[in-house]
Amino acid sequence: MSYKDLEDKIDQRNVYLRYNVELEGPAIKPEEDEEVAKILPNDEPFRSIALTILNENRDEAITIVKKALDDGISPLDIINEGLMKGMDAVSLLYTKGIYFLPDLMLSGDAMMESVKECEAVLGHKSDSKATVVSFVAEGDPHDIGKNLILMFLRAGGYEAIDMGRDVPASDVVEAVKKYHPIFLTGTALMTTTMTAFPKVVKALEDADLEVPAIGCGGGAVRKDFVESFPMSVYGVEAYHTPKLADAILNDKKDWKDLRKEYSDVVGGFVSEYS
Amino acid sequence: MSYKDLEDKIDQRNVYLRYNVELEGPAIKPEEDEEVAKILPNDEPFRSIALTILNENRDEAITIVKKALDDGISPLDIINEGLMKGMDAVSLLYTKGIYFLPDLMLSGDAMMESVKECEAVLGHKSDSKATVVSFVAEGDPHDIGKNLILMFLRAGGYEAIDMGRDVPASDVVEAVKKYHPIFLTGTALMTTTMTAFPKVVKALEDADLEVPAIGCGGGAVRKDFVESFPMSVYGVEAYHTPKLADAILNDKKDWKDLRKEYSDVVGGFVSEYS
Amino acid sequence: MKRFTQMEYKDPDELLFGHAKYPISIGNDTEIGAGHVIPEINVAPGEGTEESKEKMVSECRNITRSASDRAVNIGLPAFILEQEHISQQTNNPDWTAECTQAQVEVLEKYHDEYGIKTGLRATPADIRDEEKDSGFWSSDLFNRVIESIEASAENGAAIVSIETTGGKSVSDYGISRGDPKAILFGIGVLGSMDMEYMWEKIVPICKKHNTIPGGDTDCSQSNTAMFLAGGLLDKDCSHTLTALARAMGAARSLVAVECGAQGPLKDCGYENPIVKAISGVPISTEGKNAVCAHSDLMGNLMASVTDMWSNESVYHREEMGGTTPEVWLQATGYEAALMNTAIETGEGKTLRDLYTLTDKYRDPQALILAYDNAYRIGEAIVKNGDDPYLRARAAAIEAGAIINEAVDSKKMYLTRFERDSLDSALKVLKKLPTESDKFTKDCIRKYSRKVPDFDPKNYEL
Amino acid sequence: MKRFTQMEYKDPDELLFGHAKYPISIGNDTEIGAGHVIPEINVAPGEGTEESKEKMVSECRNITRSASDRAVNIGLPAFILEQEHISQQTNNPDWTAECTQAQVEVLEKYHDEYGIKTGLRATPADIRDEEKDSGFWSSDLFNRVIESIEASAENGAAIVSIETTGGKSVSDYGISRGDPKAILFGIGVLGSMDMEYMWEKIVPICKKHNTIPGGDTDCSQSNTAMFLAGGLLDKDCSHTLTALARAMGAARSLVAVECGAQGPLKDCGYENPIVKAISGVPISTEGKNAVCAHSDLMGNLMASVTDMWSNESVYHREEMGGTTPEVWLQATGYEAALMNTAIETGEGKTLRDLYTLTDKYRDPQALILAYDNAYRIGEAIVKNGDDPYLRARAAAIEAGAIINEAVDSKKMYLTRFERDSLDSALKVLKKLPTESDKFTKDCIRKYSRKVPDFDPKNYEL
Ligand code: B12
Ligand code: B12
Repeated sequence: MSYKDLEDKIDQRNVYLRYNVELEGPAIKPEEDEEVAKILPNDEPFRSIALTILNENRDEAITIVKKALDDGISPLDIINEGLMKGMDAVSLLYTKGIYFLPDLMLSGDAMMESVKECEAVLGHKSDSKATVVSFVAEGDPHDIGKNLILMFLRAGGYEAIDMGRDVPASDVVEAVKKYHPIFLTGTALMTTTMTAFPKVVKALEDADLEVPAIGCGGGAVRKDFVESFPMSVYGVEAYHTPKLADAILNDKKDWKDLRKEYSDVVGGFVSEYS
Repeated sequence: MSYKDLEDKIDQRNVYLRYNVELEGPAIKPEEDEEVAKILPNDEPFRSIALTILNENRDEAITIVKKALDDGISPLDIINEGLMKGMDAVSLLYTKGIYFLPDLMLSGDAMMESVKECEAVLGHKSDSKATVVSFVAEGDPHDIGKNLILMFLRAGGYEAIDMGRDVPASDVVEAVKKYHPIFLTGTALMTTTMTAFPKVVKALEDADLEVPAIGCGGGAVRKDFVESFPMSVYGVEAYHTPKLADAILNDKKDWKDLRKEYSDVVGGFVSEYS
Repeated sequence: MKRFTQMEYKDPDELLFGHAKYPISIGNDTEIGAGHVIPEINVAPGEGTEESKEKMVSECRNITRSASDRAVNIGLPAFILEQEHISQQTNNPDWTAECTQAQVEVLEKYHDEYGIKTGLRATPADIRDEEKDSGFWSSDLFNRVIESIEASAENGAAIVSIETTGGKSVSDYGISRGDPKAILFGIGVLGSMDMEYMWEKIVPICKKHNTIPGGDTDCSQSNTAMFLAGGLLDKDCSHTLTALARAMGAARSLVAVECGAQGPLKDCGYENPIVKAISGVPISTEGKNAVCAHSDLMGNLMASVTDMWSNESVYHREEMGGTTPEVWLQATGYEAALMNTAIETGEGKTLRDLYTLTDKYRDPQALILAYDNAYRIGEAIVKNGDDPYLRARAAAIEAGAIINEAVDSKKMYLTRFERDSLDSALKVLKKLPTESDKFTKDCIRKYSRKVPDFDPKNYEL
Repeated sequence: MKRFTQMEYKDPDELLFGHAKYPISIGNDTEIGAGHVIPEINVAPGEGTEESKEKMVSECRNITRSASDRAVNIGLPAFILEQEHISQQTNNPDWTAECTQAQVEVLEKYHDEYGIKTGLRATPADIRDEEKDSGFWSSDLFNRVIESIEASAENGAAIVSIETTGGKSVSDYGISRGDPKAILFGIGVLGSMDMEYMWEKIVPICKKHNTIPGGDTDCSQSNTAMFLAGGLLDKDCSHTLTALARAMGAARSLVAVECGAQGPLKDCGYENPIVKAISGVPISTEGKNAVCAHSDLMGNLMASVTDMWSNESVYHREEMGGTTPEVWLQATGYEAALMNTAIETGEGKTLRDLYTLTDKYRDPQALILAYDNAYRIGEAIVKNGDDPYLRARAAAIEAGAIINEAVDSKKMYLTRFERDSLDSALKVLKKLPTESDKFTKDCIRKYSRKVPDFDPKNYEL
């Protein structure tokens, strides 16, 4: 029988389902989501500013922020009451599966550039929650995971230091000395580069340094491997990073806690094995 | 098209080959194999005795052995110059892929029963090379691997103690105390029973006991797991067991050596990973 | 108990994957053998999880969640999770209860949330021991097995199976010595008796809890032979003798169905195509997507007439592509999808034939399971349907004839070892008595002596 | 260099697994694309083996021995071993030389002993780094890559491949932001330029050593999109945009062939069906037997027109069924056996269609790679064959049209996110300039600023 004839005979639903299509709820405007509504500020200009972030509109964001600054609104208030609230809403929608990565990236770009405008007026960098250092393991060129992590961290209010890819353990040690991060993230996509993680731990120990946790993740990295050395926690999804950092910052969790409480901390399903 | 029509169209060799058939050499009588010829004794009655073993002929073996004993031939000579030579030849043919397991089992049965006849005259058990203790891990009912091991050990001239299946670590310790084996073999077929091996090691250590090596093998057992605790060596094929025991007995190898030299010791291909 | 004395299928060509004469329905909108093939995933609990009930429950839950998550992420319409219990679970029926509950809960959640069709097959371990426990049919261990079966059924398992081990000590002896008589006694007589004893107990329990009695497998016997037979260059067991053992295994596994098991028969029963041809119950099989668990020489052929497609078992750990419940469900799920496409397009029989012909002559073991030959063996069985011994013997003799015909027509090639062991086995089998009692008595005498673990009292003999 | 401006295949229906218009012969009696499908096995070296040359050589040898041993034990007539080199191997061309030698030696031994057809594909790593090494096209790292390619060819690799990374920084930016223009610039312009530069160097080296220049893949770009796209419930990258990126990837991977690469193209190039339709070279693909490495939504479809069937990659360790080189070669080998049976019986096209239809509408990414649609995208490419930019753009637009038609005919269903991102991408793509220079200048301006790693000088722009 011809290809076309065969094709016409199939009831697709007996072979596969597109659960993403099946489950889609009705379209709503992002700002109409109940939880988002709770996050968004009600007062102007903060509400408008937050909405430009929510709408991923970089140019508009900069324009409104500049105007607000001209109007004498406090740059710190613009950041905290406007821009960050918008970003919080974006993160929430991502977690709920309504927004997607590009939304996050574009909102993040809009936010970061708007923050820069505020900082110009402020005369110095605005406060971040804390500092996190991110690197890709020595010998490894795969860096997209790490780049996502940087974005999620920044969107989450952290100062995220990008050490790039193929980073020697000694450079990581230097960065820890310099930035005193509350969290380190390492990404390795290969069996033969994930071995850099225990080397980093060793180098930190040798230098008498400690961080609350090193999140180790990436393509070929396995949980059993990561848990075979100390100071580390296995990282699954890039968007988990700010949640892990929050747990360290707010709840004083360390790597031992995070290993045990990972799925609670990130608040989602994580495939587990022992 | 119908099944039969389809079938007739296939050139099998484009789909699969039967390398076992492809590679088969011409049929020869076992005793004509060059290497076997070197092993077999030339003098009677030893040659006839060895041949009955080689021919897996239990009844005939017992008859000839009895007759030789009646004729006043030394029972030890019958064992060492006749029966064991036959068995050596059988093992050789197995290793070369000419004999198969049932040959080995039947020759082994013939040999063991003939040995018993000799021992009856001798008035005590004949000397074995040394003692090996074999067990199946606690909680595990799979015992065929262990049974093969017993047979290979006995065919190889060892006293093999069969502890059966589902054996608690404490019983293994008692057996070590009692028999002073040069080698222990443990078999586990399940992920959740191979954990008995490190427990046995721990129990031995606690009792201040040591064996040169514990061969740990069986279906679900992995080399990486076995090498995660001391005293152990990963066992691959049952017929490797007497070769490992030989290496311990003759070359004073211990578990550390055996791990490194496994494939040399057993003299065959062993799939390796690190 | 009604023995099968005729074939439920009237023509081998009616056999097709996804279609069973007597399909079953297991709730959650899920039917098996009703027109589509369903993937089955089975993951062995990781080392150390046997240490406590809590660990085991959590392990079972995690396996279920991972599998379910991947299933919806790749769009599978249906899947079955099998959990093969380890001895600790069966030894402690409360473990069975809680593990089953945890797994069923997760599956229901996914069913509710996504509409995915799913269900649990629980397989308690046969922890009875011929060596240790003189009461093979009534003893503490026996009771534990029965309680665990009840705990599985009671706590929501959709299907309950078990791999009974009756006759194993004798068949083990026979397999390792190439002794066809011992194999026949172990499988055809002792195995069948034990299966009957067990399934007469299991079926009512399942019925009581509205659970499907799934059926058994000759794993403990024919699979032992298959594993010893190994690959082409292995030298432990002749592949022809193994084929005969497999044929006998069909006569044995049929007993569970005769006692009321409804299928899907256990995945590891490579004899299932024969049992399906006879009885019409749905079956699960495994082959090329069970390479994680073992190597066989009929990886495609085993899909030809199956209703569920399984990975047999895999370590619970992480692959680059995800954890093993995810990865291996995807493997079996994608193969099932291919079969379902073939069914949908009306090309099911073509694909069935391709699966079959890929392996049919690869090895004698494959040959006798090709659906036409499986059917022939089925016929030999039902012709002697009333007598478990005679039908197992007939199955083996028919399998031998099938191999010989293929050799004569130059489609099958044998090594000398395979040739010789087939000839001598057929000679032995053909000479055996035609009365079951006589055979049994003879074997009791012979094997009580030769096989230390074998105690006729265990079988009330 | 001759650009493809017409299709080598005249009708999509001519496309079939195991058959390439221009088959190749690699020695050891082995031909690829000459009427049968050959399994390909690829195993990643274990952790720690990167520590010394000795360890790596031994690791490579062990992988080869295990695979070869299983191949003969299950009766495979042929297989290809691929070794993807890690950075240490390419950084030290003497490692490449010795590893290659060790692997070739084992393969030859098995060929001699058993007659099995076999050969090695060596894939040195593209260790050039846009960020670190300003000389992307001439520098120490660049030289090391070229030396390693020569070392592979010189030491007996039958096939040499590489996964070039040109344009990656810009396409990464585009993929994570849903920016179709950046993706097109990264893949269609920069990627194509880099591939041309590299393959103009690689092909003569291979010729010199009588090695087959195997070809490249758009792994660094379209596969990144595919991995971010993930499963149905993932939320990182739109599956429609990913489909467009894949179509562009075909225009890019074609460049290696235009420079003289003869195939089999690299397994991870999911765009290969398109490249085969255009150029007639044999291809390797991966899908349902690469679940060990990653999850895709087209696991069967990818087999439809392939010439080698790969597992992509797996950890080197032990399964219950053996070590991973054994287990996964068996998996790909058994699937290849099914395809070869279909070919032998004249049912190749039926199986091809079943493979295709199993996944065709499962996801937009699958849809555009179904062989009929792949062919259409091929036509869009050759119509603009002379201009790498325009042809990549045309490929994407055609892919979009294919998706829209399927949606219109109610065979393909999209989520809102997929729908919106497709609409907006097509709008952007259609509006782009029709002159390559203009587009390039515009992009250089825009992305030099936005993408820190991107330096036009790397491409002599
Ligand atoms: C795209 C890709 C490439 C691109 C990289 C492009 C880039 N910009 O990074 C290119 C072409 C360069 C490439 C090259 C190679 N690659 Co590559 N590549 C891939 C591929 C297909 C996708 C990787 C990817 O981008 N994924 C998406 C990102 C987002 O995922 P991710 O980084 O893992 O991050 C996610 C999580 O892990 C997590 N995460 C990561 N880190 C952390 C940390 C924390 C704290 C947390 C919470 C989370 C977290 O967050 C992300 C999800 O949200 C993978 C396949 C795979 N299965 O991963 C192979 C893969 C990584 N590559 C592989 C190989 C072998 C290579 C090569 C060596 C091949 C060769 N010989 O040419 C070369 C490397 C050469 C060299 N220089 O050494 C193998 C590695 C095998 C192994 N076990 O070692 C893989 C696994 C493919 C395979 N299965 O064979 N590759
Ligand atoms: C036959 C079989 C059974 C039979 C056992 C019969 C018997 N007499 O032993 C029966 C039916 C009883 C059985 C039961 C079960 N089984 Co079972 N069984 C198998 C099977 C199919 C074959 C085992 C076998 O006999 N192989 C042949 C022998 C010779 O191999 P071997 O023992 O491994 O020995 C070889 C080597 O390992 C080596 N060797 C072994 N030890 C040593 C030591 C040294 C020093 C050396 C050098 C070599 C060496 O020598 C031999 C080769 O020459 C395996 C599959 C498999 N892949 O192994 C599953 C398998 C072992 N069973 C399994 C399971 C789950 C079970 C059950 C729990 C299932 C259930 N729920 O009912 C029950 C156990 C119930 C209980 N009481 O706990 C799983 C284990 C999974 C896991 N990772 O934990 C397996 C792996 C199947 C699978 N893939 O799912 N099983």
